[in-house]
Amino acid sequence: MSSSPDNLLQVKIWRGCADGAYEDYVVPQQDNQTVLDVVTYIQRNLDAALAYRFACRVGVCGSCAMTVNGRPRWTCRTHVSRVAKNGMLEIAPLQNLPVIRDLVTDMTPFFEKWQEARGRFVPGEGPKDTLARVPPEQKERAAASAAIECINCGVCYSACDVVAWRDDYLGPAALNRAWAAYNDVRDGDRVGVLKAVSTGTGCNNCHTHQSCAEHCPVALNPTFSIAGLKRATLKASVKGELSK
Amino acid sequence: MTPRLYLLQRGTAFVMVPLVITHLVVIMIAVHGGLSAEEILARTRGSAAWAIFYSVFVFAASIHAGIGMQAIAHEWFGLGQRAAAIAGHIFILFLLSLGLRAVFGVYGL
Amino acid sequence: MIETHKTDILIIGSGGAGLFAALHAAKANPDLDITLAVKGLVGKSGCTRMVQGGYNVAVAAGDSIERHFMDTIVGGKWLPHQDLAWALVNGAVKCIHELENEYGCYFDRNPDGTLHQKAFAGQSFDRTVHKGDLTGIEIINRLSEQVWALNVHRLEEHRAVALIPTKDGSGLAGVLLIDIRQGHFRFVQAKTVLLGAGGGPTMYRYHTPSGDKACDGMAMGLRAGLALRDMEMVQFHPTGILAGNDTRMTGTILEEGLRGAGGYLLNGAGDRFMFDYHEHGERATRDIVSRAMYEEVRAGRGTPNGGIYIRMAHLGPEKVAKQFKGMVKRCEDCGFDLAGGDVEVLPTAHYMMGGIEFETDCTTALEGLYVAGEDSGGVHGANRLGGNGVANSTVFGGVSGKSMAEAIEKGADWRQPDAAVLEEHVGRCLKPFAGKPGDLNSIRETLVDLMWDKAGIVRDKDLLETCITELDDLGQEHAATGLADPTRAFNPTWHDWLNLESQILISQTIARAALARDDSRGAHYRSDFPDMGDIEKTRYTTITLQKNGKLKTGSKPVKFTIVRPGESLIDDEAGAPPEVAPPPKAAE
Amino acid sequence: MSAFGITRASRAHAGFVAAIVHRVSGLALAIFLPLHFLSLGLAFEQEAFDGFIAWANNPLVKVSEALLVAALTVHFAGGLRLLAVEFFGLTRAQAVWIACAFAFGIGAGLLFLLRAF
Repeated sequence: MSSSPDNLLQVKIWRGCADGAYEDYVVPQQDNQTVLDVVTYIQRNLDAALAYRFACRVGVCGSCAMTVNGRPRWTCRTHVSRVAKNGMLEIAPLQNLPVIRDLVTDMTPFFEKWQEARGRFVPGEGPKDTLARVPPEQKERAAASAAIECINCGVCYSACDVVAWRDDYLGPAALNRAWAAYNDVRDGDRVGVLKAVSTGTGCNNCHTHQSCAEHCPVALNPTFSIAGLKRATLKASVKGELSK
Repeated sequence: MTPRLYLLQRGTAFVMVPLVITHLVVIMIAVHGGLSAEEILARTRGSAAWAIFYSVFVFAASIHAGIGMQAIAHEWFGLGQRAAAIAGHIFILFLLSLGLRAVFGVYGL
Repeated sequence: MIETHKTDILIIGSGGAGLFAALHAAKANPDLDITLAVKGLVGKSGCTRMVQGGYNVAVAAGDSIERHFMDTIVGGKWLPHQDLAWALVNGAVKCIHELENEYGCYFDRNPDGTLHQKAFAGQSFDRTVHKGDLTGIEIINRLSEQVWALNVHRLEEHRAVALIPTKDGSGLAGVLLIDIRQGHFRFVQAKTVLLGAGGGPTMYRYHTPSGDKACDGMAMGLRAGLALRDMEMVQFHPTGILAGNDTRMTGTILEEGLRGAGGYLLNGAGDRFMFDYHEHGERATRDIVSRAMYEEVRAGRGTPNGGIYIRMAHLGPEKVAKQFKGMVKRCEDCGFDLAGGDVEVLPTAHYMMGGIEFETDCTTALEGLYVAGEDSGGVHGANRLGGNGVANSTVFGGVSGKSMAEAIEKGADWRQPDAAVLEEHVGRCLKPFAGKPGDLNSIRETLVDLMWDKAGIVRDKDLLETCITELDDLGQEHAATGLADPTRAFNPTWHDWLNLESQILISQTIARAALARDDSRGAHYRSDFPDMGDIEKTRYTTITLQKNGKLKTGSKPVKFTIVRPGESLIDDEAGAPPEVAPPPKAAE
Repeated sequence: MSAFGITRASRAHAGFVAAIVHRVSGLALAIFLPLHFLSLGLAFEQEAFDGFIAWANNPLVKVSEALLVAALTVHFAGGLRLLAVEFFGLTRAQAVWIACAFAFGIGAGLLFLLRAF
C-alpha cells in the first residue's frame, strides 16, 4: 500500500444543501482506493462532520451513489484511478434529488415513484403452497430476469435527462421495475402495471437518450425495459384494456 | 405523454419513413437531375396521386411536429402541462392549414 | 429536547427480520400502527441484502425438515437451542412459499421450471434456494416494495440507542432513537418492540458485514439487562479481499465457490500450503482453511501485505471470468485481476452465532421486547451453515410480527418509561460533545487489531486475558474522547463514536465468553483446549451486564429436547446425516 | 446554467448526442416548415407558374431550403434510431451503428444535392 507524499489527490466536495458550495481537500493517494475511501478519509481525518451515506461498501445496497467528476456513480466500487482527472476529483450529491446535506440526498421521491409505477408484486390466484413452474427460457421470465437485478442506487434517476427536465416523470428505475413486474407470469394484475405506467408521467415520456443504460453500475438497460412498456401499453391501449 | 399521443407521434413517424425518402428523392432528381421547375410542375400539376401523397405528408408532419413541440414547450420552455398541450394543438392546426394551402397551390386544386 | 411518538409496534431494523415482521404484523391485524426505524434507508441497511449464497429450505423430494434439522444441529456442533433450530427448519418451508407467492421473489429455476436448489457446504442435501449469487438483493428488494406499499411509518436514518424500561423494570416502554438527519432525540413508545438491528462482527480488522453494522442491538439488549449467549461463536470466512487498511472494501467476501472450483491458496513464497494442514486442501471446511491461512501468515509466510494469495488462472482466465462473473467484476472494480492474476485475501469475520437469548415465539426476558435475526442467539450453535442465515432472519422476523400482533390482541398496552433511564441514555449519547476532542481513528485501529490478534481465529487463555484488560482500557479511553465538531445533524463522526461504544462493549462479551469456554468447537478454537469436549455435557455460555457495570459470564446446559448426541431423526441413518462427501479430487 | 441544462459530463455519450441532434433538428423543422409552406403557398397564389419559378430561384429560399433538407435528413436518421430501439429491440451499440450508417448515407445524398446549387 505505498503512498508517497507527492502522490496527492485534490478533492472538491459539495458542502451544505442546495445552496452550498465546493470545498477543497488534499488526500493522499493509495494503490487501492475507491471514491468512498476518499470521502471516508476526509471525514475521518480532515472534516469530521462531512455528511455522506454508505452501507454495504461492496456494491450491493446502492446507498453510496454520488456525482463524481460530473457523472453519477456508485462510489464504493469506483477505483479512484479510473475517474480522477490529473489527480482531481469533484464529488457532489446525486442530481435530480433533494439534497439533505453535503453528499446525502433524500431518496423519498425515487421510492415513491417506484410505488407509483406499481413496482411491486401483486399475488396471483395460483396455489400458495407450491411454487409456480416457470422455465428459465420462457420469454417473459427472460425479460424479467434481464431487468430484475437493480440495486436501486438512484444512479439512473440522477442521470436521466427527462427527470431533469420534468420532475414528475417516473424515471428509469421505477419503470424498469415495472417492466419486470409486468413480465412476471405469477403476478395477479399485470394490466395494472400498464395502467400505472401509462399516465401522463409514465413510460411514454422517455426519449430514449439511454443515459440510464450508459451509467447503470450493474449494467442493466432501463431504456429497453421502458421501450417494452411503451409497446405493451400501446397494444393494451389499442385493445382498450387500459380504460377497463 | 399518454399512449394515445405516443401512438400518434410514433405512428406518424412510421408513416413518414417512405414519404420522407420519396420526397428527398424527388428533390434530388429535381435539383440535380436538371429537371426545371416547369418540367416538375408539368408532371405534378393536376396529379391526384401527388396531391394525395403530399396531403398525407402534411397531415402526418403536422401531428408529429405538434406533439414534439408540446414536449419541448414543457421540458425546455417551462410551459405547464396544460398550456403545452394547448400550444401543441394550436401548432398542429397552424401547420395543417399552411401545409394544405401549399398543396392546393402546387397542384392547382 | 426529545420528540415523543406513540405506536403499536416498533420495529428496529429493515433487514430480513424487520421487513418480515412488518409484513406479518400487518397481515395479522391491518389496523395496527406500525413504525419501522432504521439506521440507513429502508431495505438498504443490513446484511440480509448482502447474502450471495441463498436460502436453505427442505422442499425438494428426497429432502426433509428432519434432514435439514440434523444438518443444522450437527453443523452447530450440538450447541444449538434445538427448539429454535426446529422452528427454523419448519418456518423456512412456509417462508419460501410466502417469498415467492406473496412478495414476488423470483428464485432461479431448473430447465423444467421447478425450483433450483444448489449444494452448499456442510449439508447432506442440495437445498439452497437462490437467485444467482445475489439472493439477498432479490429478497430485500421484494420485501421493501411490499413494506413501502403498506401504511407503515418509516423512520429512516434513525438510530436506536437505548431500550427504555418501565420504572419498576417489569417491561419495555419504548426505544430512544437519534434522528440522524436532524440530530434530535426521539422517543418512540410502543406496546411491543422488535429488535432486529442485526449483528455483525465489525470489531475485527477484517470483516464482511455491512459497514454500518456495530452490534447496536446486542449492546442495547445487554444494557437493558438481557443475557447474551454463545458470544464466543464468531464465524470467519476464509477469503476476504485484502486491499489495505484504509479501504472500505477490505474484508468483503470472495465467494467460497472459488475454492470449490479448484482455486489455489498460495503463501507469500507462492507455495500451496493447505495440504500441509488437511487432506482436503483448499476444499476443507471454512474453520480449517481459516485457521491454516492464519497460521501461515503468523509464521511469517504471508504476502507482503500480510495475507494469502488466491489464484484461479490455472483454470483458464476466460472460464473463470465467465463462471465467477460477479467476483471477477468486483475485483476488477477494486483494481485486482482475479481471473488471470493473484489476489490477496485473508480470513474475515463474517457472522455472530451468539446474541440475545429468546424463545421460539421471539419473546425475551423483557416483557414487550421481541428479537429476531442476528441480534438473537441460539439458533445456530457453534457454527452457522451457509444459507441458514437468511432463513433465520426471515423465519423469526415473521414469527415476531405475528407474536407482537397477538400480544396486542391479548391486551398489551403502552407502558410508562422510566424518565431517569431516558435522561441517563440521552446523557450517555451526548457525552462526546462535552469531552475533549480526541483521536477516534486510533481507538478504532486499536480495537480491530486487538480483536483480530487476541480474540480471533486462534485463541488462548493468555491472549484473551490480555484482550479483556486492554478492552477495558480502551473503553475508558473511548468514554473520555470527545468530538471536534459540535454539529449534531448528520454528523457521521458522532455515529462513529456511538458505533465504537457498542463495538467495544460487545467485544468485551466475545472475549469473556471465549475465555469461559474451555473447549474448541465450530467457530471457537482454543489452542490451549483444542478438543471438542464431551458433547453429552455440552453447555452454552451466557453473559449479562450487571447493575454495577460489570459483565458476568455463566453457562447453562444445552437441552437435547429433540435429538440426543448419537441419535438421529433420520430413520435409516444412525447418529447423524452423512458427512459431506470429500471433494472428488483437487483440481490440477 | 447552460442552455436548457444540456451540458453535464454524464451526457457525454452517443445516445444523448443522438437524441439532442434529433430534438434540435426537429425544432428547426418545426420552425422552418411553416415558412416553407407559407412561401410555397404565397408563390402560387400570386401567379402560378412564374411565381414558383421566381420563388425557386431566390438565393435566400435556396439556402433555407437546403437547411430544411439537412434538418429533415438528420431528423429522419435520428428517428430511425429511435424506432429501432423502441420497436425492434435493438441493442444500444446496434442502434448507434444504424444511426451512423443512415446519417452517413443521407449525408452523402445531401452533398450530392448541394452540388446542384
